[in-house]
Amino acid sequence: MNFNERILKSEILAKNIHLLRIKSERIAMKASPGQFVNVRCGTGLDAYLRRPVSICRVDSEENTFDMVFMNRGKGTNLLCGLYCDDVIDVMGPLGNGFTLPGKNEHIAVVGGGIGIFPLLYLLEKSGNAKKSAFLGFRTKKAVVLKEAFQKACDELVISTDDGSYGIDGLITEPFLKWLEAERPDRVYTCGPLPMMRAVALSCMEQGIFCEVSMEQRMGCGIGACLVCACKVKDGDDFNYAHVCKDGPVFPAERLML
Amino acid sequence: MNFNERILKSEILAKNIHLLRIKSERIAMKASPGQFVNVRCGTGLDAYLRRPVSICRVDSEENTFDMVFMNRGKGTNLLCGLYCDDVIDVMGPLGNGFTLPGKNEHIAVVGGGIGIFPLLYLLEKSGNAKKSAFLGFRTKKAVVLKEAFQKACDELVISTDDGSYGIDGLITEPFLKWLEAERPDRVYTCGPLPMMRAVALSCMEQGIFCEVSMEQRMGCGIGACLVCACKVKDGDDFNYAHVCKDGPVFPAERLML
Amino acid sequence: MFYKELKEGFCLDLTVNIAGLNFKNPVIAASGTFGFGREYADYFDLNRLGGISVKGLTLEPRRGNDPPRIAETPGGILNSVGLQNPGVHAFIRDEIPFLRKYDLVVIANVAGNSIEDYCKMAEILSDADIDAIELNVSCPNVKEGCLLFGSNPKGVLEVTGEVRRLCKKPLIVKLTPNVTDIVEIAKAAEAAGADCISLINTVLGMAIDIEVRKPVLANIMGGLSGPAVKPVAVRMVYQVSKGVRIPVIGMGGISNGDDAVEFLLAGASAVMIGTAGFVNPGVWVETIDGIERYMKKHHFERVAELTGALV
Amino acid sequence: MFYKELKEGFCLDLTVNIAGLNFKNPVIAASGTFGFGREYADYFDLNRLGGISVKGLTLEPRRGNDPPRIAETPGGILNSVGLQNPGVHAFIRDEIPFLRKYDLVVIANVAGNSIEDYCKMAEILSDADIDAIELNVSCPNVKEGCLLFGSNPKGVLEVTGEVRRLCKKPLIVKLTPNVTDIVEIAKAAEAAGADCISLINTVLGMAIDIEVRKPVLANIMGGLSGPAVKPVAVRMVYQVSKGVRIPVIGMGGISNGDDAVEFLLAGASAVMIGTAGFVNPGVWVETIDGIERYMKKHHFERVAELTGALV
Ligand SMILES: Cc1cc2nc3c(=O)[nH]c(=O)nc-3n(C[C@H](O)[C@H](O)[C@H](O)COP(=O)(O)OP(=O)(O)OC[C@H]3O[C@@H](n4cnc5c(N)ncnc54)[C@H](O)[C@@H]3O)c2cc1C
Ligand SMILES: Cc1cc2nc3c(=O)[nH]c(=O)nc-3n(C[C@H](O)[C@H](O)[C@H](O)COP(=O)(O)OP(=O)(O)OC[C@H]3O[C@@H](n4cnc5c(N)ncnc54)[C@H](O)[C@@H]3O)c2cc1C
Ligand SMILES: Cc1cc2nc3c(=O)[nH]c(=O)nc-3n(C[C@H](O)[C@H](O)[C@H](O)COP(=O)(O)O)c2cc1C
Ligand SMILES: Cc1cc2nc3c(=O)[nH]c(=O)nc-3n(C[C@H](O)[C@H](O)[C@H](O)COP(=O)(O)O)c2cc1C
Ligand code: FES
Ligand code: FES
Repeated sequence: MNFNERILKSEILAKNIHLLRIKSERIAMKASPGQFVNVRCGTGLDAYLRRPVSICRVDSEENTFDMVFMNRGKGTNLLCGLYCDDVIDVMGPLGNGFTLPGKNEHIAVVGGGIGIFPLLYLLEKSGNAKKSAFLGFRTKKAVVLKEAFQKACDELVISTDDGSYGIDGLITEPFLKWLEAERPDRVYTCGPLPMMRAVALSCMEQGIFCEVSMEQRMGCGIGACLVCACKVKDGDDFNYAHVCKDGPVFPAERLML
Repeated sequence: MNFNERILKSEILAKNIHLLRIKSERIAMKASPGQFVNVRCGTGLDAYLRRPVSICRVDSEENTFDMVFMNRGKGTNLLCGLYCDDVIDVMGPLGNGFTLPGKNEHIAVVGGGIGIFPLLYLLEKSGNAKKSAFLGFRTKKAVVLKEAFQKACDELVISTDDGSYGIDGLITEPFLKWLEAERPDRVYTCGPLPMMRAVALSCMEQGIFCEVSMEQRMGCGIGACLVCACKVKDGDDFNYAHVCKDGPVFPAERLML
Repeated sequence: MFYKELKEGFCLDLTVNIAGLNFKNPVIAASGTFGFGREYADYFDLNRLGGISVKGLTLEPRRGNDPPRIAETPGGILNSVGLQNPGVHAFIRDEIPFLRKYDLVVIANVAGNSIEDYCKMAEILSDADIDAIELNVSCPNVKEGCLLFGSNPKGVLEVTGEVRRLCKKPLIVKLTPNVTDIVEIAKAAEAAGADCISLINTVLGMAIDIEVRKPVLANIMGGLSGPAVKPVAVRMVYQVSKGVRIPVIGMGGISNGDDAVEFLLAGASAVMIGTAGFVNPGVWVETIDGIERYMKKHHFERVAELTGALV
Repeated sequence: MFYKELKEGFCLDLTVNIAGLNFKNPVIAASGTFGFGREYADYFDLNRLGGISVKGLTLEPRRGNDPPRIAETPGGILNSVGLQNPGVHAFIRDEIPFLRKYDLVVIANVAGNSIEDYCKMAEILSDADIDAIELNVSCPNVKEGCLLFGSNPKGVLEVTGEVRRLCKKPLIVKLTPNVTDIVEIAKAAEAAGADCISLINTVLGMAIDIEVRKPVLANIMGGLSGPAVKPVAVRMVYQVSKGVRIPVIGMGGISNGDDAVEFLLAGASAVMIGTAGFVNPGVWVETIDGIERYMKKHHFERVAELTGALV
């Protein structure tokens, strides 16, 4: 089985944040926002398992897709050594993505850290909806893809934890105020769990459609090994769904947040 | 601890036979013929142990040494991916080498397959001895370093197992005939065990000085782990010496051949 | 020379017969790594497989352990799924019809909290359209039963014996490597009427995330599988296949045809592959092809001749 | 927050005290991988080490097993040295004077074929200039004794008890991982008077060279060590350190400071490192430095505070 594809672009967006543009008809033709690819890092035992990385955008004319990842361990570190024209082994597209908004709906995406990447793809595929984006970063130097987001939405709000850029503090603060004022049709969120929890709970309180993109350590990435468990409601009880197959995107109401 | 050195030349001598020229004052200054280096292949778990490879020649003006290896497994395969200016992790020089001949002595080296490489270095360091070399290869296409050997000795005899080049058959045949006729002062041999056995036994019968370079799977390469055992005589009994530290070169009389 | 004469019109026979079951080749998907086959069916033709051992079944549905359930370790993984499964009834209703569309041996892997559990499942599955039962007395990831039975000869003797009396299907007993004397345990299974031994299940292990100073797995410990355990698995297959007369199915870290051949030579009649499929979904098919290549190169006509064929 | 306040003039204390022995840091060279220290002395200053456990000693000299004695496996190695050593007397005569030139804890690792062997060596070594005795009841590579004692609580109780009565040095008992219940065995050692448990010795394994259809090791089976076994070792250190009150020295696959910290957090008071040194002779020193870095980052002043410090 061959999931090898060619890299067309390898770019460092910020310290430890890398973008790879990959030629892949297979993925570009079938992908939808919120889906991910499962990436082999190297070919040996050093980072044995594949790493899940979201699809950050797709160019369906060129049959390419972008993925952006943070270098934070053995596997992603190996990916940092890949350059233009190198080959990369990417399974995908995998998982269930976001529900795309209807025409002229008003949507908001709320992302933090590495959670912002699938949201760019969602905005770019959301046609003529009215789009607001709320993005939280650690610090000014970690702010990436600002222009791309700016282009892809009608309103962009950025915050940094240390106040070095945009609004000072967590992105949930400006978002929650905005949410109550604007009451959008749909909210999508991806990022740190506390952020997603705050967003999802507020949306649910206010009866606003909300989808959450979850993270979990994975084995197979396709639903066969059942390791990527995610607690979901099951009547009065709970059960485990699987992030790789049932998710990564779940309706907020399904989750135990 | 840092054994990293820079590669100055990476060359394919024949199918699956690679030469690396490595800049290393440490090794070039201290090496003597018959010694080896212990090479890290890659940096990860895929070929975890170092691989022992003989020093094939040293250029003490340039502070470089050459090693020539056959690609025949996981580790050596990783070495095949190294090019000029890459870095390689080489411990050494290790082990006990050959006893260099005295002035004007007559010596012969008998090598087969990958065993020929340390013999080139020996010839080149044997000054004004009279030097004969007997080299056995599998087939014509596997013949490497012919010119270098030609330069380094006074008489070069080559055989191939399939008769496609030089003498047809094993190199021991012409050598043993020659041995009886010429009675050299010293014989050195490295290669397949049956070849070395034949050479050593004949030399011992005829009372000719003979040194044999042994192979064994290694762990530490420096004498600490005791895995690279080699049977040696111990009175009427035997004991285990260690190829990496006591060898790889042993006097024929010490071995149980 | 141990090569046999290469015949003209030489044709490879990959079939193996184990406990009366005909496998078209000796490569089987390992339990718990392959679900009920649906997911990998998108990646290759399941008809290529010799067989499949389905996700470990329990009498009642189980939701399994808290996440994280997986940790990467050097050359392997730890898992602590904890037997999440829909229960034996849902399996029969929802999964067997799907699996039966394919030409492969279907093995039901079962785990219980008690001997009664095992017996009930054996009875139920005896009347179901499956080919064999694999008694999982070796899962390290559940609190009660299971591994307890598998850790000593008495437990294995008892549970195997009781199940044997009710079970109308060929009975495979799957052993845990977390024991002092694997042969003694395999012999107990044989004595109690097992038709076949499969091994190894995962090796109990643990990993700690030093940044947060917590075990990586929510369940603290988990089962080690993948390439790292291969030497342990080969050793146990070698020991057990010398110690019992029933056939052995070997597994643990197999990643390609060469690894599979290593297990066959060690004494296995067939192999199972799990973890390596996470990294390379082509591993099962490539392993079959790799065994074929080895047979051609070394002039074996029948894969069954490889079993225990050390020189 | 589990960080402690960073003090001014903050200074790291790497010393550990185990059974009355003062180690200047918790990194010890593992038995059998470091000879008697001479070889690695060419590569780094042995004074950096917390201690050294010397090559396993027997009463009489032993020449060890036939080669090949080593096989590479995924992420690890198998060895079957078979306790080649010059015997306890030659050790005392030839090696102790060399080792005593360095400021480190010298541990004599001993293995016997019988309880008498162990006792004799304990007596002899009690009068020698060493700091502690490590009872190797866990070597998988010799035919008699050794592993036999270590595989069941009764054996460990007996040999430890007998040795304890004669032994005037702190007594470390080194356990084999090839058992069903490691805690039960550790408890036996504790009950019999061990001052410390060290683990794990190697995991019994096997590798086959499929081209020649023979085991790679002349001895057929061997002991697995290196990164591949780390999760098994961490698990056992965790279990044992919870099960006994005496200190635990952990080992198995440690390759750097982070790995060492993993063992300390699991419950070890010190660590030993072996196999990784074959690949990187700097591993012992780098591990000490790595532990220091971790302590600085996570604001630990004393390395002893890391022991069992899971949150
Ligand atoms: C559906 C999904 C989409 C993701 N999209 C992105 C993305 O677009 N960009 C990005 O930078 N990161 C993304 N992540 C997180 C990314 O998978 C981890 O950062 C990455 O696996 C860490 O690998 P490593 O080799 O750097 O770390 P290591 O510490 O070496 O990883 C060890 C093991 O833990 C797993 N692991 C560690 N952290 C995580 C995590 N946060 N989530 C899941 N598994 C983890 C690894 O996959 C590996 O199996 C996504 C995760 C999921 C589940
Ligand atoms: C002192 C000495 C000098 C050598 N000099 C040379 C040389 O100049 N050129 C050359 O091509 N080869 C030389 N060899 C042989 C070389 O070490 C092996 O071919 C090489 O280790 C094989 O590694 P691999 O990764 O290709 O094979 P793998 O099969 O992946 O190796 C697996 C393990 O077995 C060991 N191993 C396999 N074959 C041998 C062998 N024949 N000898 C020792 N260990 C082995 C490897 O080192 C490794 O630990 C020498 C060996 C020794 C002992
Ligand atoms: C995620 C996962 C789940 C598993 N679940 C089961 C199971 O339900 N029943 C069982 O008998 N073995 C189970 N196993 C063990 C495997 O079937 C197999 O014995 C083990 O993983 C060794 O083979 P491998 O290295 O090829 O994976 C599981 C293994 C993994 C990795
Ligand atoms: C080549 C070799 C020889 C060994 N010899 C001994 C020994 O003589 N006595 C002993 O107690 N352990 C011996 N061991 C086991 C180690 O001390 C250690 O317990 C084991 O290798 C795990 O640690 P590691 O993974 O860091 O090597 C030996 C290990 C190796 C690899
Ligand atoms: S990763 Fe295997 S089921 Fe999700
Ligand atoms: S390889 Fe360690 S002693 Fe020779």
